[in-house]
Amino acid sequence: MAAKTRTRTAEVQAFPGDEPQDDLRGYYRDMSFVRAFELRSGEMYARAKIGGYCHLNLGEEATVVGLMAAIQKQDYLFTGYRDHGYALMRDLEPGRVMAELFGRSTGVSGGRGGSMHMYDHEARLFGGYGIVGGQIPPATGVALALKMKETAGPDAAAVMCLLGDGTVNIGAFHESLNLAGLWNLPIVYVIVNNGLGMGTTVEKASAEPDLYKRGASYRIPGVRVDGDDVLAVRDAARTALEQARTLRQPVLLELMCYRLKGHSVVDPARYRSAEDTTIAQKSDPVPVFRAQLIAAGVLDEAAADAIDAAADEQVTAAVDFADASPEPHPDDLFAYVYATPVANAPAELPGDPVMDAL
Amino acid sequence: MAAKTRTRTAEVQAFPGDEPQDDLRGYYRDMSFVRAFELRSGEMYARAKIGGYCHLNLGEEATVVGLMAAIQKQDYLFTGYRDHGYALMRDLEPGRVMAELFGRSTGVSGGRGGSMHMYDHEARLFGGYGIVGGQIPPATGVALALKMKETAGPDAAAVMCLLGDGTVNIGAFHESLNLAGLWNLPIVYVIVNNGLGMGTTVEKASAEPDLYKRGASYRIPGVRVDGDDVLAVRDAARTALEQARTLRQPVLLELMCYRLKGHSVVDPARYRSAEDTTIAQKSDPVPVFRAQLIAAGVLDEAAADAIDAAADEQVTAAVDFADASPEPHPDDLFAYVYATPVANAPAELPGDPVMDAL
Amino acid sequence: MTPKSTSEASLEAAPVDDGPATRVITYRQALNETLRAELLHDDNVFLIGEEIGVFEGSYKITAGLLTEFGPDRVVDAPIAEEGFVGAALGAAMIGMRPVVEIMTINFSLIAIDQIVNHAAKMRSMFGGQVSVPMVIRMPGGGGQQLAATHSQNLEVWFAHIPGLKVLAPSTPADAKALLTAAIRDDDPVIFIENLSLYSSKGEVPDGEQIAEIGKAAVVKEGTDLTIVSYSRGTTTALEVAHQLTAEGLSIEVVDLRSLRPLDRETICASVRKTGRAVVFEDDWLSYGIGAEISATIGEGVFDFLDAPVRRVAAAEVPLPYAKALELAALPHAAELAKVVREVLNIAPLDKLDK
Amino acid sequence: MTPKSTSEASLEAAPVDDGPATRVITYRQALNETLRAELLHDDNVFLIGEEIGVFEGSYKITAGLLTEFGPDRVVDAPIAEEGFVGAALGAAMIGMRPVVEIMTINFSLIAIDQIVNHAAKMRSMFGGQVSVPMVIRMPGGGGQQLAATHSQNLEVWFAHIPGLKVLAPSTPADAKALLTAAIRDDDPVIFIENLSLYSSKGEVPDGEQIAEIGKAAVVKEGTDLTIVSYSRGTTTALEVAHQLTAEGLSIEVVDLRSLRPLDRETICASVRKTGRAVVFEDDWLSYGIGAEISATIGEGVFDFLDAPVRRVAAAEVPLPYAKALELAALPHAAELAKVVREVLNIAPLDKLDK
Ligand SMILES: Cc1ncc(C[n+]2csc(CCOP(=O)(O)OP(=O)(O)O)c2C)c(N)n1
Ligand SMILES: Cc1ncc(C[n+]2csc(CCOP(=O)(O)OP(=O)(O)O)c2C)c(N)n1
Ligand SMILES: [Mg+2]
Ligand SMILES: [Mg+2]
Repeated sequence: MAAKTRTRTAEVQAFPGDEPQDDLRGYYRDMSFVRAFELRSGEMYARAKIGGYCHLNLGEEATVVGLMAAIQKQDYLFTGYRDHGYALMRDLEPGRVMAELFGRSTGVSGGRGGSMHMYDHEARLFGGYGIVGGQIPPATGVALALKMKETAGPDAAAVMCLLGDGTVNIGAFHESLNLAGLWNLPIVYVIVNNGLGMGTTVEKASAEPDLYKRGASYRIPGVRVDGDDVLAVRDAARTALEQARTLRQPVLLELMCYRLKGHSVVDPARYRSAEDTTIAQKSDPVPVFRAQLIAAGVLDEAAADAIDAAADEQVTAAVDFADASPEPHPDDLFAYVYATPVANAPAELPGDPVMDAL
Repeated sequence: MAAKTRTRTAEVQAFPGDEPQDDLRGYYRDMSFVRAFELRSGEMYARAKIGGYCHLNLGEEATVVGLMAAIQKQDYLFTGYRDHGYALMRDLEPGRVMAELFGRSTGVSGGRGGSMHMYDHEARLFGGYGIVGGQIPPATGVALALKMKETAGPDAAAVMCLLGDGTVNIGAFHESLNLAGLWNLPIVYVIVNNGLGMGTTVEKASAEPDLYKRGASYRIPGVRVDGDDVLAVRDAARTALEQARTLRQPVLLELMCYRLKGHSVVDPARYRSAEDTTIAQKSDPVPVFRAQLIAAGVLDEAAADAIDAAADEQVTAAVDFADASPEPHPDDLFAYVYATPVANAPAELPGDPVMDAL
Repeated sequence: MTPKSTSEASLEAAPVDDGPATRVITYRQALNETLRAELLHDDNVFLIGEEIGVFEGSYKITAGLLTEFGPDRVVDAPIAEEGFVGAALGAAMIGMRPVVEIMTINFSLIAIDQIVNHAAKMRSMFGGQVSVPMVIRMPGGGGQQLAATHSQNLEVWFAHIPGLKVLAPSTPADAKALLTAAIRDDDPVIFIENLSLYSSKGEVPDGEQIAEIGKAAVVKEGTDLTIVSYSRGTTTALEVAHQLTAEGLSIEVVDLRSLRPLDRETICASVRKTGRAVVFEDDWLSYGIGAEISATIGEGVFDFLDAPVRRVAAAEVPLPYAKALELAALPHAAELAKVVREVLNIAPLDKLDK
Repeated sequence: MTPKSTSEASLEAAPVDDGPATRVITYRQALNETLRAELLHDDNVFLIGEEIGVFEGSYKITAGLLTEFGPDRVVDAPIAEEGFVGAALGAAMIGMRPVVEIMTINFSLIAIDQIVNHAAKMRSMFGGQVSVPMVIRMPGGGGQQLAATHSQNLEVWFAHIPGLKVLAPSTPADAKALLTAAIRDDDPVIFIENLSLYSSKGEVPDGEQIAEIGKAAVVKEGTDLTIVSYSRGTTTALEVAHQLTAEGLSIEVVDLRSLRPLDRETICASVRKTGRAVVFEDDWLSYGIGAEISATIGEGVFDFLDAPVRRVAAAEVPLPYAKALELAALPHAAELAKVVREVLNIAPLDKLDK
């Protein structure tokens, strides 16, 4: 993967003085928490508490926390299947997120969605989608509805739609961005560019590997930012959301980061070059940010350790909650197929006759 | 429609001295012929000799003739459903093209395709497609196969894939151009920009209405040319095909022209602005080119009239041939469903039992 | 919702009990009036599709609506089915009630990932937190010499999918009452129209009419044999049923109206009475709508069946353009009458159906 | 084609008459070896799909092939199903023989316009001038807790489409012989695999094996009742059939192998003998594969049927992630055994199927 296209910030930096230390500590607390949650998710998968596909945000913590620091309560969030961290940062209860992974009825989606399909209507986390690019048209549609229902302004709602670097080559991306550009919709498309789509590098997938440039085809401004820099991500996302809510100007934001492990928990990622793995580890945003904060005197080792320990405890509590939660009951199998009940809706179990004898 | 984005050449011009007069007369002959054929197609539709959908190249004659002057025998041509002129200019017998419109067995597609689906494998006219954008992936695939089978060079084959201005917003356009750019395929995508997709202007359909610029998302060079100028079209297409066959450099060519009549023969186009209609008529490439040739002394009125009359006779002969041709026989209904016959392939007519009694 | 304009009042004028006044209008007109009435009835309703505004619809179903309601309620979309169908879905997630027109069912293939993998799945997948009140209108059908890619009947695909509701009205009155029901329903509804029905006429009651989704209708009573059909097919079924009445046969016709949910009770009750059934469908025979109808009858009223259930469907070919081939490939009254007689073991009485 | 390498010789070593030697290998291995053999057999064959090269396939079906044949024969495509499936189609138009892998059948919806409106139509629509020798391999199936959008069985959609051939092998041997036949066939072939079959094992004959497309197989003989199934379902059908043998029941099992064309003769011949039939399928009941099988039996051998044809299929819900719900929604041996007994009017003898 072309490391050259990425600007690294591994070396310790001083922070702009105007950055409140509490915020900085808060960001580290969040990053440490996402990290702990994802590492535990991996363990729980290994212990068969979690099934199906399970994709982690490991290595993307700065991107996750920076974006969620910028998004506002009234905004709508759409993501792909790599969604645990976003669910946590949108303030969904960790226990309910873990319960979703465990497939329990207390899960955020009632245990029906699992890892790929976290959803919370109230919190405006609008899912969690598993079909690559599938979230982009509905996200664009929410922005269309917002334009129809609300007036633009500093307090107006906007949509943030996350997608991966491999997702930009699917037709839905093109069709949706054209609509957003054509109709001036309040939406920010965020490409979380972790350099890989499963085993495929950006350069092997995209004829124009500078993905932010693709906005030009729709007169949508494109911005590339270091996704390992939580403050840079936050600021870029804030500016983009601002343009969306006040000017109805869609924006394409590209965040450069790394996927620390395999595509999903079962992928050993043998295809990955040693160089790439080294860079990924070198630029791991969690230890890097921790070191930056300590060097800047915002944290000391003890305080940082305390934060990490607290994160771990929180995750343990989440696991305990999930473990103690009941599985959904088969009697509720058909509960959510339709919102409006209608005559003759099928509700047979396998082996049932198609109808009662007349 | 934004006339400003279009450079008109209505006023008479001198020609580059190196342009052989026979070629110029030949181009006029071709344009006159396509015009005559299309006008007659309209009449034949009104007389119910032609059914279904019927889309004409009226107003696009300079584009059709210029492109077909540039394409070489070894090249492959894919088009949308507005394909009559291309079939004629790829040297398919006019009688067999008209017979296809009439749905006769002597038609180029055996009467099975009709107006939208002209095909001739030998002539490498690879269709004639009715699903907007549907031709783009297969055209790209022929280019992929060419890259696998042949070496690049001045005599190598290339693919020309035509599409309309309204077609650039469909996902297949995006997915295909990315493949062509990524894999360096020998293909020229030609946007025949007649300003309208049915009743929708380019500006109402495309967030970036300068369509040739969309190549940039795939590192494919984009070129815009006056589609009413047969020589400009020919030269631009030659250069583009040259790049494709020798350098495996895909190109996106945008030709600016006008649709003289409705979307299809049954569309009165009431939605069209008077201004737009006037511009379209003022820049009608057939009379304009005729006037240019006469002014340049390449033709005189009499010679031009003779060419138009000859074109008309040819079309009459085509109609007579089509009229005299037989309809396909119902016994052949299942003839082409499969290339490799297999057991139990269905061949029942409506009302037949699903199988012979055991 | 409270009435938005005086014109709506008239829509609700006729009291339900002593049957409302009726007018004879086309299927097209019934759709157009219903869309207008629903746009007036609920501010959350909007129309979106290709060429539905300036062009007034490829088949003129939306004529006049852009002028009356403006571009925010009648949205002309670029040619991007996956994009604008998905956008309608998103709008529905926050309470809008989009009515999408896909120009023909053939083009729905480009949007089908949004319809089947998203619209149909969301409510269940997200534990019932969101509903998707959207309608997708699209005509299917052959017989217009539109050739292989523009003449399909793929309703069986949608009818197979849990989470979707699939309606296929055969009359202007049902077009009105079922479309109203579809727009008021909180789930994604696939509303199947047919090119050859748009100009057909029928009596349509004035005022608000809301059909019950999931119910078939016995549109002609009879005792000898049941013809089951839907959409355009029902008009042919009735034509044949009446033609055979003249020959002393008593044919019952069941119009499915809803393909999903499927009203198995009404179908089986009819066949239990008649003992014989023929399905008439415009789609391809193998794995078509008729397969489920035949299987349902075979399972539901096995003991009452006096003869095999037969299906009259389209020949299994990509539909050719040439008229002679198109005629040969599509099912018509003659074939239906022939099969009805075969099931009743009656020799043809006339040449009409030869 | 002339042999391309010595390794091919071994593939053709075993003479056909005195049965070739066999090995017990997995369904996955059988597919992998067959793809390798066909790449060696014909230079026009190439593989294309997402993650089939560097990643060696999402389910490792193509392991080792990129290394052996290089990037021109094993093409890793971007995530653009409509684009690369259509590109494979174009390559086939000029004589290449692409074998496409769509990672799972759920993603084929994005490419379905190219498959159904293009690959399936071209030959007929263009008057027989072009053929499309392409294979599209894709696994379907639930049971892996992949939730609603990654667990579907949509083979019935493809089985409905003229111009396509649709195969669904249930054993490693059939996987080999049918895939070879599919690649040698000059039409677009949809090759349905199943996630839960990949690691299943079976005897596979060495050497070139080419099955006949369009034929079902009686994989177990019996006299009391016929179970009709395909793909993964056949393994459950055989399991239940053997289990019931212990109870003195004689169950025949028909494995469809080809969904299109459908071998109605073999199905009906079996039911004519047994007089009873149950269809076991992994897809949703309404309008599923079983509907056509049941309708075919009802029409084909009506006079020989002693009981209604029953279908055991999946519950009609978007498949939930939670294990308990997934188990409840999918059809298993217990339900099949229960229904077989019901059709035979036998009270359950044991608790196995409760
Ligand atoms: C339409 C579709 N095609 C293929 C897949 C299989 N798939 C799942 S994730 C993935 C890679 C996506 O990569 P990227 O967009 O970079 O997201 P990341 O996994 O890196 O977060 C693929 C090919 C899918 N889920 N949907
Ligand atoms: C996928 C799809 N959507 C919609 C249509 C209906 N349709 C046919 S032609 C057309 C307009 C195309 O315009 P353009 O690409 O500019 O080509 P032109 O007709 O101007 O040559 C539309 C919307 C279709 N055939 N296919
Ligand atoms: Mg990625
Ligand atoms: Mg146009």
